[in-house]
Amino acid sequence: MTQEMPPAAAAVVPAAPRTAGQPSLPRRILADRNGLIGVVLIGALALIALASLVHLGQDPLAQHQSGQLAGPSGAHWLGTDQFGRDIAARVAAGIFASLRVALVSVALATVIGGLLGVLSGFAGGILDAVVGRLTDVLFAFPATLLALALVAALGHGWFNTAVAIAVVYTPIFVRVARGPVLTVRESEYVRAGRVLGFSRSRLLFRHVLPNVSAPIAVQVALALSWAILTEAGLSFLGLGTQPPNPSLGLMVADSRNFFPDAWWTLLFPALAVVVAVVGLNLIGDGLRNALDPRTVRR
Amino acid sequence: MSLRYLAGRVAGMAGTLLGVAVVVFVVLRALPGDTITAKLGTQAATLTAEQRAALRHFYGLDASPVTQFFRWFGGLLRGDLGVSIDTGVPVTHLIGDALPVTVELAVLAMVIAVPIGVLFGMLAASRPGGARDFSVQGVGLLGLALPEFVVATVTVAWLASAFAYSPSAGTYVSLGDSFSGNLRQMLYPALVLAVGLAATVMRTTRSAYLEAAGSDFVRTARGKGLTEARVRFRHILHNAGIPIVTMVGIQFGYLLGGTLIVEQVFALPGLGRLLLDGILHQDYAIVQGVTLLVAAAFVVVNFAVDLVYRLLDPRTRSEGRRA
Amino acid sequence: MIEVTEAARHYRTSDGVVRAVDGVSFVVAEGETLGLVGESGCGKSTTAKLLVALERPTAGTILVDGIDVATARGAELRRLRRTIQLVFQDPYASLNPRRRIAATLAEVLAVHDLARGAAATRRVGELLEMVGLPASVGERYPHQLSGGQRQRVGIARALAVEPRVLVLDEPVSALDVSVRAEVMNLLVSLRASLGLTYLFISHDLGMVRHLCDRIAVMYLGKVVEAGGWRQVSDDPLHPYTRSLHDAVPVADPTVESGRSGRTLTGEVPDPAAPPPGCRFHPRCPIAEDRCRTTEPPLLAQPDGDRLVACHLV
Amino acid sequence: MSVLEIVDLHAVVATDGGELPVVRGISLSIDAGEIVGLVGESGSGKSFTALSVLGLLPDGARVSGGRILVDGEDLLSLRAAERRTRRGGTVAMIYQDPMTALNPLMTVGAQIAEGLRAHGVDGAEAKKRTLAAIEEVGLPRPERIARSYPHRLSGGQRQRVVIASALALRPKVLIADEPTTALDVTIQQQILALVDELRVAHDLAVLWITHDLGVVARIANRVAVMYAGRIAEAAPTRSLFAAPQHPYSAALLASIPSPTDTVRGPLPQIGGAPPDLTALPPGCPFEPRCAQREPGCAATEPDPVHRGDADTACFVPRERWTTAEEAG
Repeated sequence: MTQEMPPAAAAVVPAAPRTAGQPSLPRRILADRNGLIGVVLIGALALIALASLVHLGQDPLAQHQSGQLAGPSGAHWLGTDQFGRDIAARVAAGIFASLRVALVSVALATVIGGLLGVLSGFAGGILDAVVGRLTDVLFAFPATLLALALVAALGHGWFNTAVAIAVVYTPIFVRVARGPVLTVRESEYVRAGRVLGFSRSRLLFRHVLPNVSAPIAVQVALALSWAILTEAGLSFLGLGTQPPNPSLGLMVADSRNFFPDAWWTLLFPALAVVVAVVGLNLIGDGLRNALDPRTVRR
Repeated sequence: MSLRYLAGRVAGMAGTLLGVAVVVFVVLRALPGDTITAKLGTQAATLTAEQRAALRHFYGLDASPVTQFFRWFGGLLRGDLGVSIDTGVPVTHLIGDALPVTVELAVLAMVIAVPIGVLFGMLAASRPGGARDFSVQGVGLLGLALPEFVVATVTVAWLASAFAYSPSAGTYVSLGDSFSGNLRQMLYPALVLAVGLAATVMRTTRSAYLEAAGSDFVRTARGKGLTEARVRFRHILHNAGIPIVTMVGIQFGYLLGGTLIVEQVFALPGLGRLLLDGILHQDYAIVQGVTLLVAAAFVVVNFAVDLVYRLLDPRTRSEGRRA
Repeated sequence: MIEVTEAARHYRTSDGVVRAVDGVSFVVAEGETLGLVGESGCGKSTTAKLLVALERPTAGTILVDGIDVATARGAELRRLRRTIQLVFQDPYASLNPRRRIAATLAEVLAVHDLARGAAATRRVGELLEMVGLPASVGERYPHQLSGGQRQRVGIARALAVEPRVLVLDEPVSALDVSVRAEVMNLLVSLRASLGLTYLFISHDLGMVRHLCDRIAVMYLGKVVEAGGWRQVSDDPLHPYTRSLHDAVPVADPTVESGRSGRTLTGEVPDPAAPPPGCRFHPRCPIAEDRCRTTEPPLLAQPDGDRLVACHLV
Repeated sequence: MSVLEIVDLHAVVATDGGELPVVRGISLSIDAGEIVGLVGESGSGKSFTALSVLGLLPDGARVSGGRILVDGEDLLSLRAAERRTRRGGTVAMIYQDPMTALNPLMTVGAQIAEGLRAHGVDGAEAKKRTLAAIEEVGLPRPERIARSYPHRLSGGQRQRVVIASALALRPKVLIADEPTTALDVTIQQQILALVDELRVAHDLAVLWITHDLGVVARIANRVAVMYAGRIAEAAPTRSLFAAPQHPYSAALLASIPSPTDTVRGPLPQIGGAPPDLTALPPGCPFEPRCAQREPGCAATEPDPVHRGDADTACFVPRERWTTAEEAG
């Protein structure tokens, strides 16, 4: 867990007219060097996580008496831990656990926060005032602290962790969605729609939403990376995933007593977190570049 | 900056703080196990109904939640955060001991990270897309991605093996006891915190600098024949400074609640450690107290950042339009 | 067709009450084109918004084909939408960047139950043809069109509901010089073929003179002079209209070198604190004492169909 | 004699598909005390020409050939440090949008004074000349203006400040990049009058970029009309408006409604669109849209020839033109 939280402010401008109608978004991300690297990294992690589900390698919980704290070998590619468990299998299962928490928490935050932000920005008035006050209050807690307090209140377990992270990220999505909605709401093409007698729901869903999805997409990538760091950090502190279940944060915590001699116990779980966060940030950068009018060349 | 604006902001801040108190109260009342169970452990199971009721009355747990909130909130206003059930020490005393450690850690991390971040951010932005930009950005991304617990763990292990020095052994030396002794304990954890911080500052500086560098007034400045150094510092960096200062202020606020892992790994008796102990021992007066304090500090820091922002930017200083 | 009586639109801001439009009256007959001229802050764009019910007036009445714009709701409002439409200044900003042109036009037809399916496709083709665009433009996105083409699409969209009145808010200001003529010619021919009534809003006196039957000049939320196009543009009476006439550069060096060289001093005052008396008096070259205290009414002039708000004409 | 002389200037801008020629061989000279209007539509290369003179082209764009002489000295052959001292010192520029052209965090006085100091004017002298410059552009109470931040000033006042800053060092050449486009007409009139006054007072050579032929008619002594990165026609203002020698200038002029017409017919249109700079035709770039084109026009690009008072890049002399009625 770091104090770093991606800036929630709309560093991303609402969908630029210039970019619309060009190649589809996924293709533009892949055309961006950063985006491509990010997609490859995250794709690889996702494959590893899926592989762990079907136990392609070893059982992450099985204790091999033959070798405790054994270095990487043919039998155990990434070595074994203090109980003789296969690190490769545990890292794969840890990645799965991390991604599960990240995906569920960010999905919750995006849907709830995004919806509240779009609605309050579009409707204005009392709804906007109430949502605004609520997000202000949630923003008053440093993110890490809020996640911790919520986990303390909700108890352990991956779903509770996901809920805690979702609560932290919801107000960020409210702001990320609301800002561009305010801009798009006042844009001339929405005004034109009003003059043409379009209903509010048509304006909201057909004209406003598609044009604010871009900054939300960028934020999703950044939120996922923060969620992975937070989940690992909570587990490291003993407040997330509980032993003996594999978790990247727990594995690092366990390795403390054996590092640097049994370096593999720390390196591989740490590497998995770093790769996930780098990959997601690169995807975020790629998205931003793909959506930013200023980077579109003539 | 008008008095009316200040009054409005202070009122808004008071409202936010009240909301914070409500959230803290509501969330932490849901902590598993009530105070009595926490205090008496397994003995609680042997209590009779009468004994339990008497205890509940003693701790004020039989009142309605609203009454309980106002009792608690009234205590807050008198500076009473309750008593640690575990140790019997008033929470304010515990926080009073822990707060300076965390603040020092945060300040030290800032002092290290901000100059590095700004410098490298400028370097990267001075020729966007170039090799220097690419490498600075790469290192920055790594700085963001390296989890604090990994950096902290590796640092402790490295100190132990290379210098036979264990920062987590021995007792905490405060700044008042010995300056050098204190610095020896605080420097490494601050460095660990500075890694992610410097990367954040670098990224913000880079984008703010690029944004400012593309402004029309920068072209005007060059058109006047100013030296490149003056254009960069007096015009570009000065304008980029506003978002940078804002971001640094907010990061400082985050740090107050984000030193947990480092305090834990380096065994520093700061707020994070206090909070963590509170959670592990279900000592919820401590958890409430620390959460509330950090949130309040965060709100105040944000307010200060906003004031600084208004001082830096003449456009927000006055309301009249024309000279 | 349009009847505006003492319409006002005030906004509350931190600087006080901004009187964007402050008691404006005019009438536009069916088939007629009225030009609304003025500098930024005079209230001409706010007037446009009032007419199409994007904003509601603070005071006064606005009737469009008998519909009270201030109070229109439900079916009445829908009838208003189909009677009066707006063409925006910036054709780029006024088109949804993520929709193909055909989809943008078809949506209007669907919302007003005018055509669906194959009929809509046919109608979209007709609309594009009406504004001089090939049907293939329908498959494009706004950014793939030139400025002139986009503005034609903007006009086609407004025409999709078969309105009888178009409010044209600076429709050629954002276009290149050579494209302006094309769009102006299109507006003239559409007016003739569809019998449209126009309210043409512009700061360009030359374009207003070219298109309009009558011209009204606005200053700080008020109409200061109104009359036939040749009266107002070639023989202005109000000192502000005269100053505007002198200020607008025309593409003719002979005319330009014959100018007095006298320039209007000062700037448009803050609409939150308009000057007392005649609003133009601080900049007026011929202001007298009563101009500083008494606001001149908009009075009919002896030369026929002309109104001027000045004590000194 | 000419103070500013641009000789065969070429400029390119980098794109994904290689370098795009935006200025393709421009030659132009301006005498002291003369205003030359550079007219063109968007994409014609007029702003790139202006920015080339100052050496302020945006990232990705560069001058790829030619010479820019000021008092006989080629600015393009100077080292960067020398080039800098010419900016503001001998060649100054005013910009299109006065709202963004000034640094919002510095007082107006500080922004003018730093330009003076960059050229060695220091201390009390810099202060005195700052106030004098503000006074010269007709702003009341110079001390108060000098202490103001830009956001306190109106658009017209800011443009006056930009002009004051540009002229504080008494440059010989002033490049004006559409400085009145963003202003209201009555304010535009004031700025036009001010620049004209200063031109006379300081014997300035002014290059005035605009798309507004009315502004040109009011202020310019000579006019150069740009099309697709080249000068289609350059002529004294009166001659150009009376008898344009290039079909593009003629068509542009015809498309503007006359202020004296009593019968309002359709405006003559040019039709078509400017050529794509990535795929320029081999011949005259205006040929596809030209009402006067002849068979040879599509084969080779015409070089400027002297005809009447004008230099025109057209093969077809005015006498051979078919009139608009016949063509239309």
